[in-house]
Amino acid sequence: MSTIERQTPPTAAVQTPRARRRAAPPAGLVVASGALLLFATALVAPGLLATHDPYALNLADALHAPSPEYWFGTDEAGRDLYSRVVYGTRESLVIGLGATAVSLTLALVLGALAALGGRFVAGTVNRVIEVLLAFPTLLFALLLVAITGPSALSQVFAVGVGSAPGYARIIRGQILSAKNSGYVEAAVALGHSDGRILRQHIVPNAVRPLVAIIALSVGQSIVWASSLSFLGLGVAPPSPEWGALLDAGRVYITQAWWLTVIPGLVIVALALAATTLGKHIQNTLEKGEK
Amino acid sequence: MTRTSSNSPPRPAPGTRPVVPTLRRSPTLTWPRLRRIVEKIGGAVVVLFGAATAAFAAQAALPGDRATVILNIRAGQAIERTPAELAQINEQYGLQNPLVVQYLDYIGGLLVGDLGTSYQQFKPVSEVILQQIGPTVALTLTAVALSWLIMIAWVTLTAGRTGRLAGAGAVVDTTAAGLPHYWLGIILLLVFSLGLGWFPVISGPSAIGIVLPALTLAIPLAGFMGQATRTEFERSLEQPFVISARMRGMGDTGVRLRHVLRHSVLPAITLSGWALGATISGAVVVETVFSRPGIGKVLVGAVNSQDLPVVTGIVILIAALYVVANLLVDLAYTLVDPRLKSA
Amino acid sequence: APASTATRVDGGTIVYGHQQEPACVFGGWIEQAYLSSQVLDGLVSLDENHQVVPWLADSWSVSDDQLTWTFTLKDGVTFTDGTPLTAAVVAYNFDYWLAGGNSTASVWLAGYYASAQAVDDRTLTVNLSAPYPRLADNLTQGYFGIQSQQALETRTDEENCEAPIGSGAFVVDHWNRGEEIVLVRNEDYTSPPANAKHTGVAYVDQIDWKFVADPTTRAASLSAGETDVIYDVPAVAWKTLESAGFQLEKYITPGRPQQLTFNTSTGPFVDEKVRQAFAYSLDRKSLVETIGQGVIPYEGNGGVSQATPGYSETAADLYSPDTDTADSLLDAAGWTGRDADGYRTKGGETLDVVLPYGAGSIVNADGASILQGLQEQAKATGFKVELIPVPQSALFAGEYSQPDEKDITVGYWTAVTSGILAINWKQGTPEAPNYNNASFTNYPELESIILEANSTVDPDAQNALYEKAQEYIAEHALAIGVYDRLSTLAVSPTLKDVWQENAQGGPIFYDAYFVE
Amino acid sequence: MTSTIDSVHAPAARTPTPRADTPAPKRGRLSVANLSVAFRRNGILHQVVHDVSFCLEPGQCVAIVGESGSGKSVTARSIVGLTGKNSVVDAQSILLDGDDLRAATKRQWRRIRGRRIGFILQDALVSLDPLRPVGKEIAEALALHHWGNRRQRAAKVIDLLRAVGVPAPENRARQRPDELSGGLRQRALIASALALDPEIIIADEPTTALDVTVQAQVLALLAETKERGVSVILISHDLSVVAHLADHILVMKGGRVVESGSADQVLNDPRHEYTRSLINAVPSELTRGKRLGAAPSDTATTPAADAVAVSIAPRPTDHDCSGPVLQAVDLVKRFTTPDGTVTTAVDHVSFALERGTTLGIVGESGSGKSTTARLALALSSLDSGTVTLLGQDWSSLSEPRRRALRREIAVVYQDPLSSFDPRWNAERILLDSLTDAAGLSTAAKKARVVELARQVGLPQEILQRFPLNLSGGQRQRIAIARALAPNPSVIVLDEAVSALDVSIQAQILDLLVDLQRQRGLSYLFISHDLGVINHLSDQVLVMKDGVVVERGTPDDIFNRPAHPYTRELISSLPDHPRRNP
Ligand SMILES: Nc1ncnc2c1ncn2[C@@H]1O[C@H](COP(=O)(O)OP(=O)(O)OP(=O)(O)O)[C@@H](O)[C@H]1O
Ligand SMILES: Nc1ncnc2c1ncn2[C@@H]1O[C@H](COP(=O)(O)OP(=O)(O)OP(=O)(O)O)[C@@H](O)[C@H]1O
Ligand SMILES: [Mg+2]
Ligand SMILES: [Mg+2]
Repeated sequence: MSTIERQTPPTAAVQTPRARRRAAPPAGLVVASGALLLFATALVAPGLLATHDPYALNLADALHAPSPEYWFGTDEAGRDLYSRVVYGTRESLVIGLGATAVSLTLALVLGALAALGGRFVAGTVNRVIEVLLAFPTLLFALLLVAITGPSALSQVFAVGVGSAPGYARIIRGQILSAKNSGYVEAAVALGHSDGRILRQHIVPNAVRPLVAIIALSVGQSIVWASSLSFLGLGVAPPSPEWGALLDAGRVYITQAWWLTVIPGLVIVALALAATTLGKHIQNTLEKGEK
Repeated sequence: MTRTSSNSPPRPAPGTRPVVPTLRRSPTLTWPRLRRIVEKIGGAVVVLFGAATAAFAAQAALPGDRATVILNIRAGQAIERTPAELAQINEQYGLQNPLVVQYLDYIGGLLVGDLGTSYQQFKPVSEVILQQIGPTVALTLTAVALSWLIMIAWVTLTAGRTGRLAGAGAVVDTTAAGLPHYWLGIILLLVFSLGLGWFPVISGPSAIGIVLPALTLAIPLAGFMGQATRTEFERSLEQPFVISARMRGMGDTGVRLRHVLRHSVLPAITLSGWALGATISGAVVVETVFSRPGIGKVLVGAVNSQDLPVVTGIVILIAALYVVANLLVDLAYTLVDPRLKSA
Repeated sequence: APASTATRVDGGTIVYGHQQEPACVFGGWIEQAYLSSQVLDGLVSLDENHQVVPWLADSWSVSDDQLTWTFTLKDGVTFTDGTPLTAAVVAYNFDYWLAGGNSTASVWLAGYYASAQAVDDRTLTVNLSAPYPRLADNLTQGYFGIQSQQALETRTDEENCEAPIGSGAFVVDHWNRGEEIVLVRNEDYTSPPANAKHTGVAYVDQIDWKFVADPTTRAASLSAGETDVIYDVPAVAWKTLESAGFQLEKYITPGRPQQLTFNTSTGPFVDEKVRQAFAYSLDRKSLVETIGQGVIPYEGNGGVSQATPGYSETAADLYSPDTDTADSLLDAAGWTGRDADGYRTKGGETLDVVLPYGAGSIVNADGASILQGLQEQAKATGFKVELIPVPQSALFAGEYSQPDEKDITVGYWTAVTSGILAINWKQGTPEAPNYNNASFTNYPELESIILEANSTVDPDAQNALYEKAQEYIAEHALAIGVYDRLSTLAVSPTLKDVWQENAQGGPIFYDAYFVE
Repeated sequence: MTSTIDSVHAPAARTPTPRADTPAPKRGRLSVANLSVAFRRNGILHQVVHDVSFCLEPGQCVAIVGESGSGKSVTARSIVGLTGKNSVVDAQSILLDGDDLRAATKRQWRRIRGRRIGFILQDALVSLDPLRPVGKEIAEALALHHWGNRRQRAAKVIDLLRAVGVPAPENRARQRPDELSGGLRQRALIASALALDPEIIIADEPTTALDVTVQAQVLALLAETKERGVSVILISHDLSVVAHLADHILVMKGGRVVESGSADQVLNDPRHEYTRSLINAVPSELTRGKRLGAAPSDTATTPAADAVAVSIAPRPTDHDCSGPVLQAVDLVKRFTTPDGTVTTAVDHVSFALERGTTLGIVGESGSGKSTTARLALALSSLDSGTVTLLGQDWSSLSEPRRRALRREIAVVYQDPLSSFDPRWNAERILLDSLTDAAGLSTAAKKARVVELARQVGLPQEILQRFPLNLSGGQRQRIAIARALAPNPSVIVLDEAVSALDVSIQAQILDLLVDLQRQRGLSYLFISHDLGVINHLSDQVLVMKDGVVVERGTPDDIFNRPAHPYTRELISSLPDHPRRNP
């Protein structure tokens, strides 16, 4: 467990990387990886996992509780919830990954300018980041959806842009700390050019913690996007995007709990799996291993 | 084994600044301090102004004709309007003017403290906001306070333990952080209001009614803060000064509460500041689920009805909250870590 | 339970859970009409049998040329600001509505209304420019509540928005925005409508008109005893509440039902066969009944709802599900190809149908589910229906209001009479465009039937003409119905005599009282 | 517990008023028999302390010396039961005045810690809570054992601080550790350990990282404590520190006691070879020009001189040979703190470094040594003055124009870890530093890297490791190899050996001397350790508050110090144990 690892001075004399590799990975990681594998399958080939047509109406079996036939139950029009969740994976993950990509790209540009730009540029960009932080994300989403109409794309941008300024700050901090680090000074002392130092040291070291952030952000983005669905800013029906499923099931919560509870658990499971993996990656990187 | 960090001299605890062992205290120079205050205020003004401008610009980009929206909302119909109908509205709100003029008018009004008049409620925006801000601020503050209680209790109980408890600690943090607000809200409502009858279903602005809405916001926030705090907490638990407290005969709970906790809350303070500022997004969901009055619902309503003065007014308010939250964070920082005062 | 077994207690506060919070108490939106009718009295009211009965007007008559209406007002009515109700005040209200004071009221009167004059304090004449036999019926709607002239003239817009001054059974005490409007009893009330169950002041002291947007919360609040009445009972909660002893009221709104109007000016639905094929490809009835849990009534008629006088069964029953007919109609219309996904094609073009809808505003959650069901059913015959949820701001800003933006328009329009057909199907001209005609096409034949009906004084003859108009709409598949808009109430067993007014289904609390 | 102890440390409930400090009766006998400690990692037990036994008589001092990682701290901490989780402690007996501590419950432990055994942790500078005033920390020790009331505790804190020699204790008590100098912090820590007048004080490396002057004060303080009858366990890797105080010395290596005896015997007549090498490894004036380390037969650590000679010939002297390689004239550097205070960190400093020689800079912490180094390296801008490198103007150039000359001057820092990109393994770090090898093929470059590693005494396998997985000595060698890679004329070494323990420090110093001899390198060598400076330097600068207060040969400086500050420095040097030939 982590506590034991932390107590151990990370020196070669005590623990060789090889020894660590041989040690069994923590159970949490195994479960998380398994879950992510399932999600990946649903993303690439939902047909493999689904048991029904996710769109087919079956009015006779409306609001059927979970059963061997319908694993997650059915919705008000008799559609199989399990198959809908499986088919909804793609859109949900695309939103999660897309929003992450948007926010990190934006954050990288802003963060780099704020950390590396000249006095004026850095000052201006810092102010822009401040303003973006102060501007309510929800309002941005509302306005964006009002302009472009509800769609996966507008969710991607709403969530992506909304979370960008926070990440931009993190990245700015990372770049600054890399810029002021001993190894950059050592590189300057060796006479390396600015471009080379930027390429070889600052960028990779500033980007490194992002690997973990990406994993965390994917889960958070999906949660966020599903909140937009709740506010009616979600993707167009009859898409089984998870947030849309949750929102649609909400009306039936007292009679058909599964319509709300199961998609909610799926979202939480994904967020948990992604975070677990992200943390593991972060820990691994922190230990200086490849 | 060779010496690693154990005795490289001025290597302070993580997150602290290098130690400069001079005894010279900085004299209280008024000018730099004054300059810092001026800079802070200037920064706040820029943020408010930027947010107002961004809100104005974004709404100017909204599709459709604002006069049509105003009329359609008043009638509950979505149809085209005749020029005569539109002219009257345009005249009334100055919507026929070029955007630049409208913008300058707006900013001019702001400078004298006039946020404009709501298109739909016919009353000054400042009044619209003042009426709704109370419950929202109460909700947020309660939520932040609750999240601290939950987080501190949980982290102190589980961080740095071995075995099951340690694993459960982190998993619960992560799960809590990943809970969507509306989902959590509905579940809480069903279980505690409807099922157990402990809390009212319609929360309203009452004191007892604030519990579930605040919990809905607090649990994910506690999860987030817990994640950040736990890392620091476990790091601090290993710090020499903690061991030195144990050497003095301090028990485990004492060590955790008196020494370690204080060292691990800085990231959580940052998150709380962010949470105070970013209230609205969570609040609107919670306000809807629990039928509470509040600024979030007003914002959504105003955006839907393109009630531009209200939207912009709320944005300025939120930006102001954000600025205040940041000041509070700065203050809390120096309270928790007095070393930051001179920075 | 019969009132005799329970004792009435005087006073008390009714906590009412409503769904949506309007910006003002008085206005042109149905949410406002519901509120207005607590605070403002109308000239006339509608009883259970759809008969117009006296309210502020004791009696009325129409001139033989149908162009002059004379109303005699009740004596001794005063507004809550102390000013008396006079014919001049009522005349002022008419002009106020048309001058922008109430856009919906003005839509109902525009084209017919010429002027209103006070003959004496109690006698009002309304002059029309064209015969309008259903004028009195229309005046029963909440949009036509009479306000104090002094209040309208001397108070600010804000005050009149938040607490209009009428002569109604209740007075707006205060409005906690985002939460509730508190209405208190008008202690001097003398003017209940003729269809009320008692006279004098209201039984209860106060109404807390709360806004509880979430349907689940609303239903839960009633079960938990936090509210005494709720509006818009979710279909799924219907049975549960009923078996728990709550009294459920269902009012099918007359007027236009929730229907689909085809854009016949451009796109695939220019061809009547394609429209009919679409209608045949759907099993609207089972869909509505399943998703509506047997609570939401199916409506086949695309013109008016089953609660509207002059409703045509024939029009409603015209298209029963028949995929074979749908297929052959499409084949005949030239949509013979199929693309990879099974959608019909013609000349390489997919049979693509754009269906935008006002999500959360015009179409609620149940409605959205039903539309998704329709989409899936139409897919079987090869229609590719693109559902586009339009956010409220975009919708009201006029997005998807143009003919080239959509193929189907969804929507309802509450009305007292089949006269709504005129609003929806009147011809548009360049000078006077009719943006309410969602087919974007003029049907002169249809219009003439409707206009004739509008001006026919004899109710039976009038209804026959309205039915003919609906049949025209159905035969040519200009619009098809889906379900009827409902106004529902669930009432606590301790509260008696809450009823729904008959013009628009709003709750009436004047007669309501608590029992022990 | 014995009655004697009870009478001294009566529970607060009975005697709430603390007693005045009177010399305590003899107490504090500790005997440890066959102590073994293991840590559990990934389910496997790693034994780090093997069968350690010793006996501490009341009022005596037992010293434990040994190289880093030899188990000194673990031994000490097992006496107070704080080896941490995952540890397995096994002992025949650990007796404190007759009570076996192995059986102590949590509650009993809390009563023992702080009250009967005071512990001064190894990481002295970070062993006080940085967020709280030191007075509170000391008072906490009192409060935990229910000593007196708040007011009495406050007074006692002042007394304690005064007793350990803190000037103006009323003010100091209100300051946080970061507002105090290292020496004051160390004293405050000692005060908190002494607060309850414990029978035994365990001081784990109490002087590491302290300036010589401060070190002397702290040792004096411990000696005085011992005088008062308190038993002391003193832990150090530095025999000269121990020599001062110890009655009995244990020498540990690899978790075992390799030698144990009276201080006299161990210092003057060491039996074990390891003890001898420890004593020899301490650099001083006596060692100048001599090897500190073991015989050169130890090929793994010290490169064979001939191999080096073959691989890289001494640099051809392509630059003007006559002048100094690095010259600084009137360097001034000022810093403005955020609150507006201006510090002159370097104040008109001048020096000249001659080819093939070492210029030592010595001075207390904050005297401007590192800043001077950074100015010499042109890593920091000058406020005035000039730096000349190989006769060429250096400080006034723009950075791009400086780059060509950069490979002539290299740097080695105290903390190599932070100067390595954590993503790179040793090989990559060294490859990156071959700035003069642009034309070479990758294979040739790799061969040179292997060669460099060999020169600094590192086996090839090490090159694949990441900095975090290297030991401190190995890291410092990589840092030196990196400095050597571009074949520079000058190397600036800023506290390059201060973080290493004596035996490793000795290896590195030997290496530096070898390299200088072979390649004609010039060193600008910065240290606060007078012994190291004396051992290595040809010329010495003494700095204080940014000013050079004295300069000269080591002989002049150490034997005939002119400036009072230098004199103070020299006099605080601990007695050096006799060197064994
Ligand atoms: N908590 C722990 N868990 C695992 N191993 C530990 C722990 N503490 C110490 N060790 C190991 O025990 C050995 C002895 O450590 P110890 O701290 O006693 O050395 P030391 O002699 O005090 O060295 P130094 O001079 O560096 O302080 C080392 O190999 C160290 O890695
Ligand atoms: N970047 C900086 N900003 C402000 N002050 C600085 C900076 N760098 C150094 N100083 C100040 O300059 C003075 C000299 O610092 P320097 O690091 O050169 O001392 P030093 O002799 O190397 O000390 P040590 O032995 O602790 O390393 C100190 O008072 C320090 O606080
Ligand atoms: Mg140690
Ligand atoms: Mg230094």
